[in-house]
Amino acid sequence: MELIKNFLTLLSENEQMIYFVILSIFVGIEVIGGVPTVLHTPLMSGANAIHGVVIVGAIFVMLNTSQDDYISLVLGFFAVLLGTLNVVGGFVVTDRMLEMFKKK
Amino acid sequence: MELIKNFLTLLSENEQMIYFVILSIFVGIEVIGGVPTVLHTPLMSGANAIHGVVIVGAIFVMLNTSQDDYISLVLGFFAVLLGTLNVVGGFVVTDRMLEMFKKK
Amino acid sequence: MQHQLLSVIYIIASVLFIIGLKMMGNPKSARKGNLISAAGMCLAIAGTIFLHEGEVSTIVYVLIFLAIVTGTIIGWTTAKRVQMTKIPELVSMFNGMGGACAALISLIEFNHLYTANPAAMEDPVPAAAGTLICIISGLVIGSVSFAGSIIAFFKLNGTLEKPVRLPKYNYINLAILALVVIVSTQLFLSGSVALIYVLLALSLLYGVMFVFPIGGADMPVVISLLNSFTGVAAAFGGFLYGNHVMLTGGILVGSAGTLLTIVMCKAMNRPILQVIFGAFGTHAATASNDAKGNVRDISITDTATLMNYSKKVIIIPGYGLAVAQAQYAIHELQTILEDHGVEVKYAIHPVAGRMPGHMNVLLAEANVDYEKLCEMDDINPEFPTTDVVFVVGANDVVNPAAKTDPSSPIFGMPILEAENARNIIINKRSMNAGYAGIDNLLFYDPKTSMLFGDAKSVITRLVSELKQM
Amino acid sequence: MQHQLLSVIYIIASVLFIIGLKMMGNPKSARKGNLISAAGMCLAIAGTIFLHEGEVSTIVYVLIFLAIVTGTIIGWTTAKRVQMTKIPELVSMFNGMGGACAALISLIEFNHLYTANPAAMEDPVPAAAGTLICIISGLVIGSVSFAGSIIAFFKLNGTLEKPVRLPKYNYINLAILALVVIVSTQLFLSGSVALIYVLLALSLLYGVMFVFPIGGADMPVVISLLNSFTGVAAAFGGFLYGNHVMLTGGILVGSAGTLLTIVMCKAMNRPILQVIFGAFGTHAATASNDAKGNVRDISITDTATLMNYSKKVIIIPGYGLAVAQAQYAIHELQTILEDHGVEVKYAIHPVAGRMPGHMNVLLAEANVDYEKLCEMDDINPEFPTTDVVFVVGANDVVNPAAKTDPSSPIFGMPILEAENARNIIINKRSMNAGYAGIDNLLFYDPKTSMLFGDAKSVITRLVSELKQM
Ligand SMILES: NC(=O)c1ccc[n+]([C@@H]2O[C@H](COP(=O)([O-])OP(=O)(O)OC[C@H]3O[C@@H](n4cnc5c(N)ncnc54)[C@H](OP(=O)(O)O)[C@@H]3O)[C@@H](O)[C@H]2O)c1
Ligand SMILES: NC(=O)c1ccc[n+]([C@@H]2O[C@H](COP(=O)([O-])OP(=O)(O)OC[C@H]3O[C@@H](n4cnc5c(N)ncnc54)[C@H](OP(=O)(O)O)[C@@H]3O)[C@@H](O)[C@H]2O)c1
Repeated sequence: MELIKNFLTLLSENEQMIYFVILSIFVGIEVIGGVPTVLHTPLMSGANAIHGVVIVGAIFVMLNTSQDDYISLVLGFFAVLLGTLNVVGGFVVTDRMLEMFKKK
Repeated sequence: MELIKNFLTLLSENEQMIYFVILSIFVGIEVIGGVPTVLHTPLMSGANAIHGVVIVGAIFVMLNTSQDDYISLVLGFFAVLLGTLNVVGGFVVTDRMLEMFKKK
Repeated sequence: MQHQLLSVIYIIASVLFIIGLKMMGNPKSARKGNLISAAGMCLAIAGTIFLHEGEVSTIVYVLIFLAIVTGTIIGWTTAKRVQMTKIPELVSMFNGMGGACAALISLIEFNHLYTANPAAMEDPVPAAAGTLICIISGLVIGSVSFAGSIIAFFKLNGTLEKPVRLPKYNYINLAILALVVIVSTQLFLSGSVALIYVLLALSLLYGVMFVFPIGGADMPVVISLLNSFTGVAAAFGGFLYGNHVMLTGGILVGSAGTLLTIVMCKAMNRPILQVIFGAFGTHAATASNDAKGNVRDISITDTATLMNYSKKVIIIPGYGLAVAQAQYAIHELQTILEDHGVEVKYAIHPVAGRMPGHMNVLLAEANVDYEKLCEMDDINPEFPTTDVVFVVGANDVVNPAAKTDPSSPIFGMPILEAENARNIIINKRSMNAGYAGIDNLLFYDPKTSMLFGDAKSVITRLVSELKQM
Repeated sequence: MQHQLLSVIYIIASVLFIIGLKMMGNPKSARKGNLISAAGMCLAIAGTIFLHEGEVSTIVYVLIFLAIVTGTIIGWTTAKRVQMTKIPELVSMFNGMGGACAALISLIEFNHLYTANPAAMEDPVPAAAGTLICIISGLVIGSVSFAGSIIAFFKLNGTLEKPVRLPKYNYINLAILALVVIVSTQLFLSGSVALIYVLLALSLLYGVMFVFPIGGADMPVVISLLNSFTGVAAAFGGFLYGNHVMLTGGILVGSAGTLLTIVMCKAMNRPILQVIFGAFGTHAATASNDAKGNVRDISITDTATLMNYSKKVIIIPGYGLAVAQAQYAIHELQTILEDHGVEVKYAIHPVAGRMPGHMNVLLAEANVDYEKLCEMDDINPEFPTTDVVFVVGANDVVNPAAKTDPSSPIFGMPILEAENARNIIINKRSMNAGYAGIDNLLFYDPKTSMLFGDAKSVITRLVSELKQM
């Protein structure tokens, strides 16, 4: 009983967030509906580039790290680097792929 | 300048709400995508029933109206009545229409 | 605890709305989808009533239940009893009810706001500003939707069949709209109680004037548009109370309804702005039927003979069939022809009639076998091998100008290629034009014979002729 | 002010992501869609850097720019240089980078949390509970995605071609997963710094063990799955900072990626659980080729003659063509045949090869005219009027068992109906089975001739024979 109550409270406190998550999931699903098979690979690759948005978090971490916290700085540096790879590589390779498809 | 600033503040203060609205709009649009023409009328009618959810607001108003505020009570009564018409009539008529289509 | 539970219930109801609407877009799952949305609605309503926190006097509960019970009874019986052909009217009416509900809520809340804090209203504090915006928007949009729907109802009903157009009506409407905006702003700044009634009156007037000039035939599009208006009005109610289920429901219908309106306009090849402000909702004066060549008449007996000795007959039903209520007669015709060994099919154009799916609903009502209804793309290749095409009260959907004449207003709309059949028999009452108000060269085709008369009486007589053969 | 502007920028970026992803689902707008998403990303990154409020030392800025510049250079050149056939590897690698990024963020934030308030960690207050959950989830999912992607990379690369399976590997994996959950809970309750490294190690191990037993051919599906994992990891980052653009981006990819994985599995007629836990990623021992009838060989010269005197040749490319890198050779074959007056087309099966669209990308790389590539449904009716079907390194996609044998694992998959052609020539290196590990009765068809050998060398010799004709 107590557990259910806590759970409900958690849910209703994060109501906005829950709607946000649910709606985003629906958008994600709907947006993909009915893609032709040929586009599966570019779509996968494009989606791959989009989750590179995690780089925003990495930048944010670095901006909030103090100058003498070396470990965090080093880790953060690599996080930003890897995130950039994900983003840039992802979009460029998707573009190349789609360019091939376009060719008449 | 001041205006822009106020506007930005307004936007960022209602950030959650804005995401909610945008995502809902996308869901609404995506969900309809590619409906066959025959279903336009039932879909219109079904959507019509759904906006009857405004009845929730009418009920809410009544529940918060004090017993001696006659005007509000009367208006509220009609609001609930009309809302119910919208909801019940909408769903029932949609169901009837779709029943016709099903028939083999 | 109750409050939290209610939040969760609202979340579930919202998800049910989305899933239901999604399923309604697919013929196979449509009916289930409608029920799922309805379940969401019941959940939301029950939750709102039973999980309310705080003191509520019994009289309020009694009133609420009375309203719901009355509404359910009226709504249910009307919906169950109405003829299938009257559905657009009914949808329009129910839509108006929703709009009125939203407007009433705004009225009440305005009064609450005012009585709660009359002084603050003189200079509405920013805190109340959002509330005030929601109230005003809900009132305006709800009233427009209500008044517009009622007019649409009467137009479909036949009471207001002829579109009434004041001179320069577009400017007049624009002026009224401007007034609405001005009064709204004034109300927002002053919070005067009197003004809100002025605003209400103006909004209602605008709703009336908005729909008045539009031809009855365009009503399905208008209703779809007003439908999304009511959705937006409901969403403003949601903002007002921070109520998420009203928000999802309202916005969903608002956006889905807008898209649906556009899609409907596309299907009949008319830009939406033309429908609203537009030129040809009123049919232009009857197209001149001179000099196009000669029209050949055919008698009922000849028609019956021709059909009787055919191998394959395709029936193309249109708006006239609906007007004449000839769906049962045409089913009889089909049966008797089949008894005489003739293959009969129906060719259904997606926008035949005056609402999408009009013909399907109509013929389904008369128990025509669903398998006999062929969609345009499937049946078009069959016309060249068809002996007789029988066009009943249809006009635009078989007009070859859509393919051949780039200057025609229906140019580009896909049509049923009746002109490819060996014989074409067209039943209508006169040489008058159809919805698009344009002449139809098919009538002058050497293969075409015209069978003038009201669809129902003509078909009934055809059937009795055939019975004697 | 800066903060508000950033919120607005994030909103815009989120909308661009959605629109971009939507457009990517349509061949016509796909490329533009990708650019739109990229624009959203640039906006989000630039906003994050330039609209940050608060003191930041120069060294941090320098480090960030250094990282971005380096990453851009490496990412850009790798992506530009890579061979088209290596794309799945590359996507896998980039995906791993994203996962690693998420895991690193979690590590740093955990340290921050710990140094900020070491005492509180002993008994994490509810306020920090949410943060801790996000950190732990991000770490676990990010690491699994990273490790899994790297293994997938090596598998596609050929380094780890043979799937390595410990006995009862499914149970071992389950045990590791259980350990991950236990350690996570422990970490949540204790906040011990040592434990987080244990958790990191375990998660990496799980990622490795998860992908290891899966056959190289199933990697596209696995990558798509890991792709959505990384999306979820990014979303947890978003929760951690209450950052909406990370949330939309992450959740969008999480849900779209999951659906895409399912759709991909459907297209090749394999349930997703079978791919992950599954039986036939490893090809069953080479199918027995006894007693099925006789196989007829054909020489290169005979093949060249047959093709030269045909009116219409259809080429069915498959995985073997990709392995042999024979795309340029096949284009040459097409050109020379066309010079000799033979009509040549390619029949593309949707899941030919090892990733969706594999054949399109491959042949596009070799400059084959896009119009020559026919989709399955369009070309299937043409086989009966085709003189020679040339099957190059394809197997499952022409296996008639998919239509005739309900017990076959590929039963129900639509196939290219090569068996209807007048002559069928099949080029592969042996009688070995293809991806699904099953025998192909088409090889024993009386109309079929086998042309054994590596695709590239066989086609090259064919071309030189044809040149002399
Ligand atoms: N389906 C939709 O959603 C929708 C919505 C709005 C508009 N529209 C438009 O409506 C049109 C539909 O085409 P349609 O071919 O079905 O109809 P139509 O072009 O409007 O033609 C109907 C014809 O029926 C005849 N008619 C009327 N009453 C009759 C009666 N009692 N007995 C026999 N004939 C009668 C009329 O000619 P007489 O007067 O000479 O008898 C008229 O020419 C299209 O232009 C379409 O774009 C469709
Ligand atoms: N497209 C996708 O997204 C995807 C993803 C995962 C799995 N799959 C699956 O992959 C299969 C695709 O069918 P498919 O017909 O393209 O391929 P396949 O059934 O795997 O057959 C490929 C054939 O190519 C031959 N081959 C290999 N190397 C060769 C070389 N160097 N020269 C000539 N031949 C060579 C092999 O036979 P030898 O060894 O005798 O030469 C093999 O039988 C389907 O089962 C599909 O479900 C597809």
